Amino acid sequence: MELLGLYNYWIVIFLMMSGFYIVIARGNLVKKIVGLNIFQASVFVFYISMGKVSGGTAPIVAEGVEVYSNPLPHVLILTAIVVGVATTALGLSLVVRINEAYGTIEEDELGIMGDDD
Amino acid sequence: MLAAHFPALQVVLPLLMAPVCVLLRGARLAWLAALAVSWVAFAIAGLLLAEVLIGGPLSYAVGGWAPPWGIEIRLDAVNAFVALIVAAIGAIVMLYAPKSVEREIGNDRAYLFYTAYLLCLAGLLGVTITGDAFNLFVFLEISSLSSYILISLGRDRRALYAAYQYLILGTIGATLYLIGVGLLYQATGTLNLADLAQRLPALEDVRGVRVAFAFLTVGLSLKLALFPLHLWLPNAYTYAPSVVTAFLAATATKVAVYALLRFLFTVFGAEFSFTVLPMGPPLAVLAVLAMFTASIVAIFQENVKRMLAYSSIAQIGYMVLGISLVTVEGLTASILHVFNHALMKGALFLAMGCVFYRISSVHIDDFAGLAKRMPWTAAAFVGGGLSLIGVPLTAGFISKWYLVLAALERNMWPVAALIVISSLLAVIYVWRVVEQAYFRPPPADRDVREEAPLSLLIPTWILVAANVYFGVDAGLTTSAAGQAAQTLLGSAP
Amino acid sequence: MTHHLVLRVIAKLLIPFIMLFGLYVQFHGDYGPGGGFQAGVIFASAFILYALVFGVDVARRVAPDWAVRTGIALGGLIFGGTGLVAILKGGNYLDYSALSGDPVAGQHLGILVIELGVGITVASVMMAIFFGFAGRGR
Amino acid sequence: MSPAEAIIAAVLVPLAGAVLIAISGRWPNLRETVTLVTAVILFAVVLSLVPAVAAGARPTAVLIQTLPGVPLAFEVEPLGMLFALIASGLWIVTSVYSIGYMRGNDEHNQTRFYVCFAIALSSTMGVALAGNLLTLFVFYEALTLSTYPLVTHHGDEESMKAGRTYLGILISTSIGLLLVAILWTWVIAGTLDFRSGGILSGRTDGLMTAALLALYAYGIGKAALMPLHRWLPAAMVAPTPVSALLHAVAVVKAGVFCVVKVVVYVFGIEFLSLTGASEWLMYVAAATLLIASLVAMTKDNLKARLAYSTVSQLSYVVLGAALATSWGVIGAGMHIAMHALGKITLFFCAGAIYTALHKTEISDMDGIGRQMPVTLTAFLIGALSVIGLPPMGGVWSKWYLILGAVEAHQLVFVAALMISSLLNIAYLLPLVARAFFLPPRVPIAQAAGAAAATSREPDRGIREAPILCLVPLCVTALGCIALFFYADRIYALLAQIAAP
Repeated sequence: MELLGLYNYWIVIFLMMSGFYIVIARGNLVKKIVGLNIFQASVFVFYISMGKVSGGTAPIVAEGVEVYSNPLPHVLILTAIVVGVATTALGLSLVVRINEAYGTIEEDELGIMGDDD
Repeated sequence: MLAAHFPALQVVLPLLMAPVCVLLRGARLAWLAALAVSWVAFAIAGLLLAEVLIGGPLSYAVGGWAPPWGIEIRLDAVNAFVALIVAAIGAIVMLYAPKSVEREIGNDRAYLFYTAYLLCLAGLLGVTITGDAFNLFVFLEISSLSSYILISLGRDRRALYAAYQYLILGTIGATLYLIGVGLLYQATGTLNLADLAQRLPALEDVRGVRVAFAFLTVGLSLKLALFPLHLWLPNAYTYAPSVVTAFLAATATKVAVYALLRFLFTVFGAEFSFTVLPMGPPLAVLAVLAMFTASIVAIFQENVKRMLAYSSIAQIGYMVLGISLVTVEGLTASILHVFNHALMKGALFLAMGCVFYRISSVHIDDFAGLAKRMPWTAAAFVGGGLSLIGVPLTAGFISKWYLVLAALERNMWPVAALIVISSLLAVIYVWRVVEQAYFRPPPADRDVREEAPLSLLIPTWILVAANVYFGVDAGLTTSAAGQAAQTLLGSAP
Repeated sequence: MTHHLVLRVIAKLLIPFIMLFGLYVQFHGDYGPGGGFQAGVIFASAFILYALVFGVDVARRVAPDWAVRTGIALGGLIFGGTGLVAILKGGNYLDYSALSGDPVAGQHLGILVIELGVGITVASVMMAIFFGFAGRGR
Repeated sequence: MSPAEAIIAAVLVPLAGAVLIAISGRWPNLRETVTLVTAVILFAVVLSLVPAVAAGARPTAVLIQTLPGVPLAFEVEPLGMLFALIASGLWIVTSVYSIGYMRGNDEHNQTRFYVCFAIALSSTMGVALAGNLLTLFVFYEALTLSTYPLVTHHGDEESMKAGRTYLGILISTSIGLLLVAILWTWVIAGTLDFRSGGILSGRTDGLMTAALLALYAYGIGKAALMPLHRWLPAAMVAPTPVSALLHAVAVVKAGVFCVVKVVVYVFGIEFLSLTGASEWLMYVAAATLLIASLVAMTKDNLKARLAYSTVSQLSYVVLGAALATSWGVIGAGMHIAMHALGKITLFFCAGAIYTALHKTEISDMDGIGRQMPVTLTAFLIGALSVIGLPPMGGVWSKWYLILGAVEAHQLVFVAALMISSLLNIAYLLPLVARAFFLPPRVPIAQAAGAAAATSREPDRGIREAPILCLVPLCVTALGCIALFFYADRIYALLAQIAAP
């Protein structure tokens, strides 16, 4: 039962591995970025679940509440999300430019077009 | 009064100047702003290093929140030294930038280049001086994101694909790092590096800590392009604009090496990293593999920039090898090589930029007769190349000297032999270019003198001169690196 | 786009409220859930909605390129500048307590200004990204 | 000028000369004047050091503090003094000669030639006067690099290939072996300074000593021990003045000089003979000197023959050092001087023959003695000196080498030295005999032609090389004779380091 009790880790690991798999196995550049997003999201989930304190409430000062969840991981992950968004945006814009320059976003086709210098 | 805030200002000024560059729009104005701020950062870095070497570590609480709660900027001999390298290269490359950027990027987009450049500089400096594990991640991503942009500015369409590949691998590396930090936070409840270092020894056997160690090492190794995680590097360096290649090659991987050093030695402690978990042998093996495979691949490259990129991977092998020895000498060698390699690769890639400026190619066949057409550029390449080989009286010799010495002191004979043999491979690939430049006649239609403009030559030669200076008078660098190594191993006075 | 009458009317109705909500989230950030990041995205979404319904060209006239770019830079400058002001007032970098005579008031002031900078930047960046992608390939 | 200043000046004067030569490159006369003046000044500077050293002093100078504990420093001791004297003295002669040669053959890139020459001399001075192993290594490498453009001077495919061999062997041995040896020494001894008696003395066991000696002997690739001698014949493609510098004075002598110096000051003679660690080196050296002599006999190209002769003669020096006896070391040191003068004479003659008659193959040289009597006489003198016959200087060095072998109770090497001397005769004297006693060979095509008689007519008269080539080779030939009579001076100098 203990194994299932840590279900958040199972989710994190599942997401992480699927994301990682997509990044590696997919030849489509956009799909790779989607995979990367899933990969990062797993880390976000990991941080957020880490900050949870059993029985604690949202970390906003309120009357009659003693136990709060740890807000720090949430703050951290907010930053990480922003970084993730920036990465995604940059990655996608690169894909757009690649598509304009090569006319394709399939990795194997890009490889063939490796022009010699 | 301002002097007390130097640790923060060093990062903040470039960071703030970046949006100013966006507002300025004009290529000239943006350049002036970037130039000014990069030199200020350089000056600050110099002052800080002097202060740290004399007065011991400095701590600066950002936002007035005392560590370990707030973000701390913490400078000791190690990162003050690395910061100085980064700032120095950043400043010198900025001198070089305007002409090269005009040629390779175009003046209409130049201000964006300067913005990204300053962000990258700020990010790298931030990684170096921060004392907070998560803050390090943020700065790492600032520098990485801006370097993806910088690389994609290359003229060749392959620059885009190279930037994309780097983005994917870089992000994976950073995310792995983030997981590691998360696990550490879970185990210790702190993000402050010094605080972590205090709490971790008691938690040696916690599985989470070990997993964190694995994630952190792999993540950072990706960033520093340790063999076999180097796949992003050759393309990125080859197709990026010359200025960018020079800057990144001289700084980005060095900063990642620093981060690895920091985690292996300060945070986890040499005891944990190398005794409890035997990291030494695997690191040494990978380092040696990097030295050889990358050098051999470099020999067969037709594109000189790509050749130098592979050489960078090999050189990173030297740094990691020094780390894997876990002695003061080994670390001194590593840190020295971080510094010296920045100088030599900076000089070489700037020389590449000069070549590209005139010839619009860095293919080895187009180097024929370069010595006649661009004597100063060719001579600069020779200077940097000799340093790369490790010829005496150049900076490269000093770091090789210490590295071999460190290997000998641990009685690691085969390793010492491998180091010298691999540096002989450098002779081959450097000499291919030198021979082409000096002993082949230039193509008949280009047999004229067409030296690169002075604004490109002067910064290149500053770095070449630095290579020679720090090869002849190594007292300054060796003592700083030695002190840094002692700090890392915790035997500092 | 003329035939999407319902969409256009509703969008016109909604956009002011989205903006208002954005402002609320922005300035309520130091007491409740909210802050510059969220507010910026909400604010930008108003523009994006406008662009979706009325066309990118029209939206660009409302939020021209230079304005978006300036917004990005300005937000960053507000954030960093606050930190510098703190230094000038004798505190550490980003030490809001030094902004005002009273540390608590200083903290409030600081976080508000900073979040404003964040909000402006985030909103501008979101718009820039949207316009960047939407403006491509035409 | 104080001794310390003189030492620094010895290194810097040629460098300054190089700069001036580069500046004055546009005006050939000025450029060559600068070269000559520099050479003379250098010789004067080196000469000024002699009295002090002869009196037993060891002047020192520190150039710069490079690494903690290992500065770039100089210390003049007798061996280095001797080497510096020879190199700087012969530079004057070689300069005169190269002016004649380069002009006579109308070579290209003459400025680069003279600049590199001057830098090479500066490096040689550094090697000769080095006060520790690091300094030695630094200048050793500088010498390799500065002579590379000289070797590849012609710039064609052949010289490029030779240049690659040259640089490849010299750089890879020096970085791959010598540097390791130096670092190992540093780890063991904690110092790199040269000290009489040896810094390694008593700190290593027999096997380790032998291994270190191997690293040094092969690391100093310039000593051309087989099988690492390939660079030397390859470097033959260089113009003859370079060959003279390379194969008679600066480069090869720097190599064997380093070997002797390492034996004397790093290992220590007593220590080596005590451990017997150098015995293998004696055999290698003996084998090299015999095999190279045999190879030399098979070469028809005069310069190639001389090159293999050099390989052989270098091993005399190495053998002398490896014997690790005081006579052996004196013989080795003396052979550096004797062979330098003898071999440079021979190379000058080869260059003179090429300049005057454009002949490079020995089989073409029948009867040229009638056209170039002075040159061939000088050649004979040089050859006799190299062979080691009186009244030439070469006799003394062989004498002491044999004494050394006897002292070490290694009679087999006495035999080796004797046989080698016979081989020397066999490969050097036939040329002189052909030149003087055989009638000029008439090319077949020419003989068949009807106008053969008239076209051969000009060959009858004296056709010596330009005077600027001729004078130097006479000077060095006379030097060979002079050394026979003044060998006691050299002996007195060398006896300081290895008093029998």
